[in-house]
Amino acid sequence: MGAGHHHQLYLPGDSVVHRLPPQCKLLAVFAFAIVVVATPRERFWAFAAYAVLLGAVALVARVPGTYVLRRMAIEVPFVLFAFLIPVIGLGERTTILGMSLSVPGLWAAWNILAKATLGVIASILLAATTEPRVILIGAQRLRLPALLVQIAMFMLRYMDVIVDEMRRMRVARESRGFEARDLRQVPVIARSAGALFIRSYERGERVHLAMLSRGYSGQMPILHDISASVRQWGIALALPAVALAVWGLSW
Amino acid sequence: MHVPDGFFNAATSVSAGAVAAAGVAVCLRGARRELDDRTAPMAGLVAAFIFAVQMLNFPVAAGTSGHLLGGALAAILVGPYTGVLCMAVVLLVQGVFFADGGLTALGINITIMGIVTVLVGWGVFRLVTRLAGGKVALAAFLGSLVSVPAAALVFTVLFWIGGTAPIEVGAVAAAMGGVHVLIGVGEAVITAVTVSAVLAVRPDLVYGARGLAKPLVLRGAEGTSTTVDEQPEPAAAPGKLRPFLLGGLGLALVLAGIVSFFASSSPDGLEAVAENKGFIDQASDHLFGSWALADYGEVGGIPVGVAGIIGVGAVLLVAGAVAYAARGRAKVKA
Amino acid sequence: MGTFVVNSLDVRQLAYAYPDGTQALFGVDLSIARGERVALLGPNGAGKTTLVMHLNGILTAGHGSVTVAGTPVRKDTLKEIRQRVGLVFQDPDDQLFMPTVKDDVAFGPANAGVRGEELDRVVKDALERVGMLEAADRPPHHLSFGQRRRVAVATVLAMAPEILVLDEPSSNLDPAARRELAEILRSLDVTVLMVTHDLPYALELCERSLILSGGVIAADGPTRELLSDAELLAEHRLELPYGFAIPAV
Amino acid sequence: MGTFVVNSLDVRQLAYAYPDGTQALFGVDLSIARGERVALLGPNGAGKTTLVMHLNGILTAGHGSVTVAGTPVRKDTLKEIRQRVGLVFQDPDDQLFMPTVKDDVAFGPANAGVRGEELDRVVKDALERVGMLEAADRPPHHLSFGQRRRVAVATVLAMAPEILVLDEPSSNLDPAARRELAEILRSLDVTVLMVTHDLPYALELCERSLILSGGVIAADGPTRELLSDAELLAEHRLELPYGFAIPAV
Ligand SMILES: Nc1ncnc2c1ncn2[C@@H]1O[C@H](COP(=O)(O)OP(=O)(O)OP(=O)(O)O)[C@@H](O)[C@H]1O
Ligand SMILES: Nc1ncnc2c1ncn2[C@@H]1O[C@H](COP(=O)(O)OP(=O)(O)OP(=O)(O)O)[C@@H](O)[C@H]1O
Ligand SMILES: [Mg+2]
Ligand SMILES: [Mg+2]
Repeated sequence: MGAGHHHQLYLPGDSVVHRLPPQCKLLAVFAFAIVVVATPRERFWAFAAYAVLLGAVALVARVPGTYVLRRMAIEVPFVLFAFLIPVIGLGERTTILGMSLSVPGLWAAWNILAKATLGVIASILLAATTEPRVILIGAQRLRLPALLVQIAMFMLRYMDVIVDEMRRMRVARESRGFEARDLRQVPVIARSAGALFIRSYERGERVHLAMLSRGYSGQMPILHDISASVRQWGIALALPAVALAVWGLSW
Repeated sequence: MHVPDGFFNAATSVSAGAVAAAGVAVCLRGARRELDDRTAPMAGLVAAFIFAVQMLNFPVAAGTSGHLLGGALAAILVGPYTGVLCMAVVLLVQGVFFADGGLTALGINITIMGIVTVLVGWGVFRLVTRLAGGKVALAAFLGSLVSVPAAALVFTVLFWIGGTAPIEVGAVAAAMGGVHVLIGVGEAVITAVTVSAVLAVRPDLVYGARGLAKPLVLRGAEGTSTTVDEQPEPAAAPGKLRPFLLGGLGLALVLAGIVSFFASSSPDGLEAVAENKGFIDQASDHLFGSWALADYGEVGGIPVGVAGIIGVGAVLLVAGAVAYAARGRAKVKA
Repeated sequence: MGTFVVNSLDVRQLAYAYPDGTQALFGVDLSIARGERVALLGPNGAGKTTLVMHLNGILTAGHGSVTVAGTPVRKDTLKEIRQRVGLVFQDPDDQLFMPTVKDDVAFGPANAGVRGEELDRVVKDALERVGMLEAADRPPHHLSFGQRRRVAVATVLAMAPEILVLDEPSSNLDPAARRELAEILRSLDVTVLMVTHDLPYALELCERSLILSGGVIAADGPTRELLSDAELLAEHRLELPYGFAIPAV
Repeated sequence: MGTFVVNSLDVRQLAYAYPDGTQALFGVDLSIARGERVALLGPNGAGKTTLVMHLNGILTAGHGSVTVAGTPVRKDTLKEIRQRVGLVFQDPDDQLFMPTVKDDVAFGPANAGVRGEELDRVVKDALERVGMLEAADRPPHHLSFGQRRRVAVATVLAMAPEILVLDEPSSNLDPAARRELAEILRSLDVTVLMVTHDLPYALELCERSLILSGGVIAADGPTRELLSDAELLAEHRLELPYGFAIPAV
């Protein structure tokens, strides 16, 4: 289970993009996604322009292309699905490379591929330049209900706790001569998996109580100032603004 | 099942967004009753656990993959309101941090994987616990077993109506349904095992089974013991069944309403109509035709836009009614 | 007009059972006056940690009451209570949760409204006291056990509580750190309740001791007296270590 | 034909850095003969735990080598090594993972092929030795810290290892349990390496001590001698506790 890989989501750095307050970036990414989705699928060059925009952001933030590509694996199921649509799709058909394909299906496939890919890259860039905790603080600033932010905060923490407890349990097992070689060992893993839930919970609960005993009241204290200047809003919103301009120019 | 950007047309996305927002709003209200500062971390853990569980993927025919959903588990462990919030948080985090599920498809994802699974899972769970008298593990098993194919079905119907790809609904339904019945079995086993494990050592943590604690004993200086039978804070009992059935019914109605409303916007159907009427060109030239958030020039803006607004209004009305009903109940109880 | 003295801690008939049904406390009674330093001794599983968790409302009384500086511990007073009572947990892993040591120490004061330079100063000061200033920017879970214990102490010192409750603070500390902690505790003008299995340490630091055994208070008196009563000690699985003799006054 | 004596533990030039870049060991050399009981002393953060984790291959040498009873610690020898070396972790939570105490203690011997009644006997015996038989059916994470520490010791005793490595085993134990542990260790015919901050305990149990400081061995000799050298001790943040005097032989 890759529950712990949010550590690798964030690429530490000191670029303009990294330094932008999280609420600006969040809003920018959402707005950008909406513009992309609202673009009619026939406007090929608009999609090209969006891609160039994201490329520019990645360049400024010094996020390597290989990193973005690797993380795009999340999209694979839908890419496969998109490739199937023309084959199983209905409507008028055409023949490409000897295959009979549905024309509306091809359009649909292109539509999904283009928009999903742009959306995925935008999210990847956001996560690569902003620490998860900080994103949540930004979301809190954007008035996401406090309860949701709190649950998300705990969720992130628990992902650590679960991974950490899993590691402890694995080390403990191995140091007492256990090797997960074949299926006969599944019951052992299953039994300790039951304990994992309770263990993680109880450790997390104790930590939560420790937080309460140091005055925690449901909101993380702001240790580092994250209020955004007009200039920072300007920089962040440049992305969706340019995208919007492209959208406007594209007819 | 995480829907990416561009998968559904705008009208469906916006309507589902409204349903999701209304649902989450209702649950934020309701969760205050289920959640104290002690159970907040439980909600976080359940979210993290569901996140992990959702990473187990199974290939589905047609090239997509399905995975465990976890809505029923969430509802049983932390209660249905908080359960929906957990699912919403999981989907939000997946969308924003992991690029799993499109940001503009968040509404659809929350509606299908959060609200539908929790409502169905919790509804069945409560029905079974009531009918079969306290067999929590069995109820958990059945609740999650039913919740998964139900979500798959809703997905299929929504895709048929508002999907951006013209495919045969029957085939998709069969593939999705079939695989998700299997996934449902897997999920049912995991849910039942987890719930029983928690029940065995921390019964207080299972929302769906709140209630019992032994009396305390006091020991005096000379070895005397007295038993005190007072319970400090009676833990909130699980909510009544009816609000959830009502809520489920309401949601079904709303979805059905939206669904039939936009049935005509399914590409093939509408295209036929449009061609007959010869208003495709007209529509794409029309000012609002291009204004619409629609993906489709050929769908045209006005009908979708206006329908969207009406749909959203309807959703808000129904959601408001549900919230009111739930609140009324809480008051009566208090 | 006599002065009206409020005890720092007042526990009455406290009983508690864990959710799985294990009852840990069976009616605990104790009072600690302002400024006292008291050791809480007792065998493993006696209920010491359970008792201590009630003192700032982390666990809530199943039966009986806990009063801190005149304020009863209740849902609505919790916030205030937790500002007054600083609790160092037995397991430092339960205490540390922020991404860096510095942020972790800052957490408490920041919740109390301390900001900016003042906050930096408080954090630096607390870390300096426990000798962990160099680790300020490291993640707490990458420290050695003893280092984590020190940071855990610093997180509580930074909150400047009136009442300091420590659950085996000296375990896993190296001997010099153990002495330094004693010096810190002696230098502070606060009420201290310290759980420990280290009887010489209790004698060194605390005038008075309580023995908790089987979930009730079994003895309460001057540390020196209790530690001289070999029979009493043996009854509760306590004994003076090899090579140790109670120093003459 | 002279007998060929194999040391229980041989560590040569061991260096190790954690993944985040912190180097903890800078070339450690040590040998421990069969049947010796050795104490490993040193300040917090010295690298004791890191060293100990190498002895059964939980961490693998960045540089240098570890040899256990003549077998080098390598990927392909790990299974054998772990049967020979029993490790009690500094944090009992790192050690216990099964749903009940009984299962946890049974885990090691069961992996070694012990079954049925024999297994029950081994488990019962180990739990009895640490005084935790009553808790056999409880979940380990619902025990008090000291109780967990005892169960952790039992899990290792049940495996009957040739070499016993203990990371601060006496911390959080009540005084009687601390003495009982000493008795257990003395009664076993095994090689013991024990990390501790409790110098009197080291003196009581171990003829020989090592001081690890700053990631290297700073001193190695008879415990009595090392503990008499106040200057050496002070250099490495060690000191004899209040009220303790080295007993005459
Ligand atoms: N989370 C828990 N669930 C159930 N029982 C528990 C839990 N924690 C502790 N107990 C039980 O409650 C009793 C008192 O435990 P407590 O932790 O208070 O002991 P303690 O005096 O602090 O012991 P130690 O010196 O070992 O730390 C013990 O019998 C223990 O097994
Ligand atoms: N997981 C880790 N990642 C990075 N650095 C670590 C990690 N664990 C320990 N260290 C560092 O390695 C050094 C040695 O740590 P180690 O745990 O071996 O010390 P120790 O001698 O056992 O101390 P203690 O007496 O406090 O238990 C310390 O500086 C510590 O901060
Ligand atoms: Mg304790
Ligand atoms: Mg250590």
